[in-house]
Amino acid sequence: MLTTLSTLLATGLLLWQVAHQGRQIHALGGWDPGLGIALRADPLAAALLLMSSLVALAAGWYATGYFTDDARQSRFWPIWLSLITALHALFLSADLFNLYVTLELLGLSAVALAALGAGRAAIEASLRYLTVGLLGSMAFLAGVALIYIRYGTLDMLSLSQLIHPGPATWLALGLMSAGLMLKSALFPLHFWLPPAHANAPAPVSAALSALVVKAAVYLMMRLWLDLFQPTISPAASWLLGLLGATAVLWGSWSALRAQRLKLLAAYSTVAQLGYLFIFFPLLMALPAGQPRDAAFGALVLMALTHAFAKSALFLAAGTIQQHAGHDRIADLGGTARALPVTTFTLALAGAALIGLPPSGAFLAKWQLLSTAIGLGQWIWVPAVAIGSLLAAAYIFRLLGYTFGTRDRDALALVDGYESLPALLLAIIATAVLGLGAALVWQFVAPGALVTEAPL
Amino acid sequence: MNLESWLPALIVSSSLLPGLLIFLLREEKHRLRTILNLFGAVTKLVLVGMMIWGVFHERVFETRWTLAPGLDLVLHADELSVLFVTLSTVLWLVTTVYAIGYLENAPHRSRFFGFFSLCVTATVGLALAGNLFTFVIFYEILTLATYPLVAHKGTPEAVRGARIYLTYTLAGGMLLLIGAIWLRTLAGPLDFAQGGILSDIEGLDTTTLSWVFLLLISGLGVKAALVPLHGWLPQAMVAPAPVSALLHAVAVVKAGAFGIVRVVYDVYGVEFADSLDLLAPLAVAAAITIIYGSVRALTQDHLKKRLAYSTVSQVSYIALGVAIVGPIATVGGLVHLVHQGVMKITLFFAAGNYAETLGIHKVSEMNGVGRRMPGTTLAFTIGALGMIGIPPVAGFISKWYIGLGAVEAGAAEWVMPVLVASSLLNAAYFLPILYRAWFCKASDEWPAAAPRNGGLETDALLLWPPVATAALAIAAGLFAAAPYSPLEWAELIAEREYRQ
Amino acid sequence: MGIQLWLMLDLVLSGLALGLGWAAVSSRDSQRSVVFFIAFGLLLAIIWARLNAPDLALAEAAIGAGLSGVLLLSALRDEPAAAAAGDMIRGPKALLVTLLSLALTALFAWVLLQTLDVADKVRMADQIAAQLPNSGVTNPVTAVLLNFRAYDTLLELAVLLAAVLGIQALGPARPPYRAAGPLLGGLIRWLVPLLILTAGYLLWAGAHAPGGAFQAGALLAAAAVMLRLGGDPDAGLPRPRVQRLLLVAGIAGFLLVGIVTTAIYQSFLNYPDGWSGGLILLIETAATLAIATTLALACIGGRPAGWEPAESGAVPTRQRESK
Amino acid sequence: MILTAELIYALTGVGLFGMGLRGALLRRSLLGRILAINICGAGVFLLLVAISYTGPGVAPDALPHALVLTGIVVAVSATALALALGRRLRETARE
Repeated sequence: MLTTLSTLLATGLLLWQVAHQGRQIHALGGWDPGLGIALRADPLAAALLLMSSLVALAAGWYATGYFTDDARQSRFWPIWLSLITALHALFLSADLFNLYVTLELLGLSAVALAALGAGRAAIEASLRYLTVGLLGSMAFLAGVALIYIRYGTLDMLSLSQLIHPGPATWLALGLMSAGLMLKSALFPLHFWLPPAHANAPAPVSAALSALVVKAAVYLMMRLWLDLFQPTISPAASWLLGLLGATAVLWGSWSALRAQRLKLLAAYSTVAQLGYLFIFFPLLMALPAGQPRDAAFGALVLMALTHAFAKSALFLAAGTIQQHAGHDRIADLGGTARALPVTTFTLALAGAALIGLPPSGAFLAKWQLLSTAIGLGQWIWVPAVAIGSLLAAAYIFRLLGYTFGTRDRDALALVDGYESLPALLLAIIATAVLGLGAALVWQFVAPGALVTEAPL
Repeated sequence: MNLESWLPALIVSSSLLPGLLIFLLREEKHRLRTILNLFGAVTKLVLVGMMIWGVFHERVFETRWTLAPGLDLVLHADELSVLFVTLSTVLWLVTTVYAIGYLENAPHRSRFFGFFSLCVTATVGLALAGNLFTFVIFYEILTLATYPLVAHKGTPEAVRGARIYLTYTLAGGMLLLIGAIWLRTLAGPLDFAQGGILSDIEGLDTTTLSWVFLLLISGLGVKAALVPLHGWLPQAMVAPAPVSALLHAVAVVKAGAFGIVRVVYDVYGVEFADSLDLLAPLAVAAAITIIYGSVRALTQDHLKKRLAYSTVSQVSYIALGVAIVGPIATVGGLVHLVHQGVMKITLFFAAGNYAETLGIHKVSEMNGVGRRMPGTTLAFTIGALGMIGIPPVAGFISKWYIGLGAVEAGAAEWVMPVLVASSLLNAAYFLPILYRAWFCKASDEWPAAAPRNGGLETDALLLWPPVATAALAIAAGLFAAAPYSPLEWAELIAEREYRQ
Repeated sequence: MGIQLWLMLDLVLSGLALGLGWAAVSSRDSQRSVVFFIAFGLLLAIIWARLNAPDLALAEAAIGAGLSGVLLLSALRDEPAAAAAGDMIRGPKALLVTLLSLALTALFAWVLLQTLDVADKVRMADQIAAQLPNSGVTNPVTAVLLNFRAYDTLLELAVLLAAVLGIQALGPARPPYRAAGPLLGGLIRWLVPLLILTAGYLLWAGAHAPGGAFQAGALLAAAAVMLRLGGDPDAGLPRPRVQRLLLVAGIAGFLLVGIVTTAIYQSFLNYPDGWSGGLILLIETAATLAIATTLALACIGGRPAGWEPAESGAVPTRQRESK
Repeated sequence: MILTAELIYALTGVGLFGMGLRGALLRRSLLGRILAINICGAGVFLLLVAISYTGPGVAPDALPHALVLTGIVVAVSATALALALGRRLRETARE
């Protein structure tokens, strides 16, 4: 806990520094980037760092009460901290091969944590998670190798000066993207995610869904919107957008049909990640300037809101599972009575996932639709609209069951302090990120313009 | 930091903060919850009083908070918003009193009053919304806040009704959202302005604008229960009586109607909308709804269902008044926003009293109820007569102005038959109720007046609210020409809308 | 040897690599797959040596073929016949995957041919050569691993640690092997000290010649694995408390140096002039111990006895009489 | 295009990559998949080392060597974890 808290402090400090002095670059070991490895903290990285610190803090706080015996605690914590290390290292790294190492660290830690979930289903799911992750890393590594062959450097800052269109560039981007798409569970490569996220222990599910998949999306953003952007034709990004739109529809539909709460949350992640990819063709079509900044800020806001809302949802689901002994949605009657705070958390997180005001996702979706309409890319509008309505359907279906009454007096009020972290996360997603959204834009938007420039 | 920039936000928070506090209260803290409720309602009333005075003297009240680049949350007080805010605030106070009496022994009171306050917060926010973006936000929050209220009883029927309600309103909200975003990309920030904002913008494609109009009106039409988007309203009457009262008189249905007024007058501008040939279809839709709702009401034996169909019909008077071009029809439509609210809330209070005191849910069970509950039935009678349009109750004023406006606009040949037919239908479904209540023989099975009510026909907290609103309905009719009356205020709005 | 002869050798080695790779991937019998894979690893070590990469050759032989082989073989021991039949998906899906893989391979090869023509062949070699004198070591690979890109290595140690933590969280270790007979026991008693000695040399030599922490650590781990094969359930590892310390020694060493240099020079892992060689040796020693422990524990495949006292009932009782 | 050692091994690496990819997608058993992924990785490693080769007697580019060394260690970590998971899976099946 102390570690997580101090990480948060450090991140806050970094954020403040980035906000006031712009992009920070640290050349490790004092060697020139290229020979050595550079760390880069720009607004985007700083915002995601803060996000992961906060979510990790809340989930860790929750975990202290979730794992009851010492043995499980002692297995959980070291891997947990290694996961957070990997996330932070990934967000900060500006070196392609170093990114591969962080991806592997992240993947192995995530798998090890997911396997802590009891039972055969958890092991089976994490095994699939591992093989898929490894395959993704291999594809990514092949792309990195090709980049090194072509340009002779792995440093993203100097690479941005050298990069130009060509078969090697495109194939490298394709390989890296394929690997990252696998890791970010973009439809149709999402098959591994629902079982892995649904069977892990609740704090782990929260981190996996909220943060780990975001890491891969973050790298996609770095590659497509930043490093490779000058070399890509906007048409290529349509593929990502179309896959994203399909993910929105398919994920939401599957969530609606899910019989278990955590499975619902996991399918919802597939859908929510889809929204992020719909931003890609829009951002590629926009020239640098205010509208692109606005859309980029919306993308970040969407990612942040989802991280907080989804981790809140998973933590609340964990509380429900611990009290009810199961998470079958149809048998959750009376939960609202026994666990009012947790149910309220579900509702708040749900509102953010649907994209209802005043959540951050509402503003993000507004910007998304606004950009799509402005560019005449109407195809995204029905996807977002239907996806949101489906999200409303699965969230309210869930809430409807929790409000249903079974035996009125059998269920006593049992909500305790352990439901606080989830509630706080949900409040951040719905209220703080909604009302304070302007700050996100102010902070992140100018960063969208800067392509990676050398020191 | 002065009062002008804080007052709108204060008015919104005067119900938001009590609402959030009430959520945290334990179930048995009855007194504290009541104090919070009433404190919020009275505070809001005082603040709104200040605002009325200020707006009348052309002071500008505006709270502005940037949420995203180019997207500001704007709370702005103009004459139209003041009209709606006043209606909501007054009726909230009355409904709160009524709800405290109604839910005396029911479970989940903290949850109920929490959402109740949120619901009013959303309505007031909607009334004060200074641009389409803010309007959409509060429109969605209103949907969310009312859903638990409709589902409050927790019975399968209530859950089903709430689900239907939610399906309709969320889908409508999505249409409104897309329309609003589309318009935003075409025309900029969309701050409401009297006389409309679109007519001043060059180079807008009229076909596109028509599509946007269709999206916006369909989205709003769901809440305003325009046929064929009205399906949720009769289902939603499973809600507890105070909720139905609020839903039909102030919050949801009115929010839709109010939105239509905003879009037609302050976004498109009535003349510009007319030049795009958008208003005639709206008027036709409204006319169809008026007749359809009345016809359906005729055959309902369930009292609240009959009232619900009556709402479908009556609210469309507002849309009709708005869609007829000309200041007089505008006055009729706007004033009906208030009058219908006051009258319909009376009717629902009374229906709630019958159900709560005597267990009466159906029209066929109402024989002789007037003798057992004279006060409630008197209030019900006033409301019903007002709905039919009999002077001096307020409803007459609205219909008179709409009719006059139709004549002025040269649309009399089809509007008049609609008005007449609707009034006859209103009479046909209300008068039999009144006849039963006053002139038929009473049932013997009703419980006698409980001694704890001090000899009154029912709990005082249930009796006085309908009586008060009935009195208001008469007063609004009798003193229509007095300063600060709803009619005067509607005339002020119409004058400023057509000033250009 | 002439150019032609070299080319012949290259073609033969490549052909062998492709053949062994194919055999390992597509053999129906998993036991044979594993054997092919180990052979493939050894061949790869030869290829590394051929391509002037002796550091890699050492590492591949010890880790890629050696330890991976041990892991795979013991996986086979657990479930000898599990994967024998029906392992390969057949039918239209298989055809599709095959065609797509083929297309990707062809595309990749074509792009590579295009790229090798235009690419800058020197890449980082010049910069490494220029900075090598400042790195504190003369072996360029060690310079990259422990100085220029030391941060990669730090994270890599974290990867190893995370994997072992994950393995240990899964459950207790495998039951130990039968005690070795006198012949094997004697062999092990001879080999283990030799391995330890060689590891020490590789660690020391890494600064100027092929070798370094990974190779040395892998050899130590191999020694531990042999002890375990000989029947020692703890593979010669010290007490659990010490094991824990050893596990984190590498990362701790790195971080310690990193924090100190950050405090002094405001730059993480920026070794002061003249200290580089010593510091690198310090880190490498710590890393060697950590790598050895980690790899050995990974091969044991679970929590050794005594890691979690609370669970003592569940783990097999110690069988130390074999030693 | 002249046939050089660099080219031969680079193409071999690409071939191994494709082979491993196919195997990883088609093998059903865990062991088979892990082997295939390892072959896939070996292909990339071979590619990296091949292009760093600059001829006999000339010091090669050491950076890819260091990368590959790191890669080998990462691969063995992942293999160990995967096999341990597989073992645990069979144990739970037996229980």
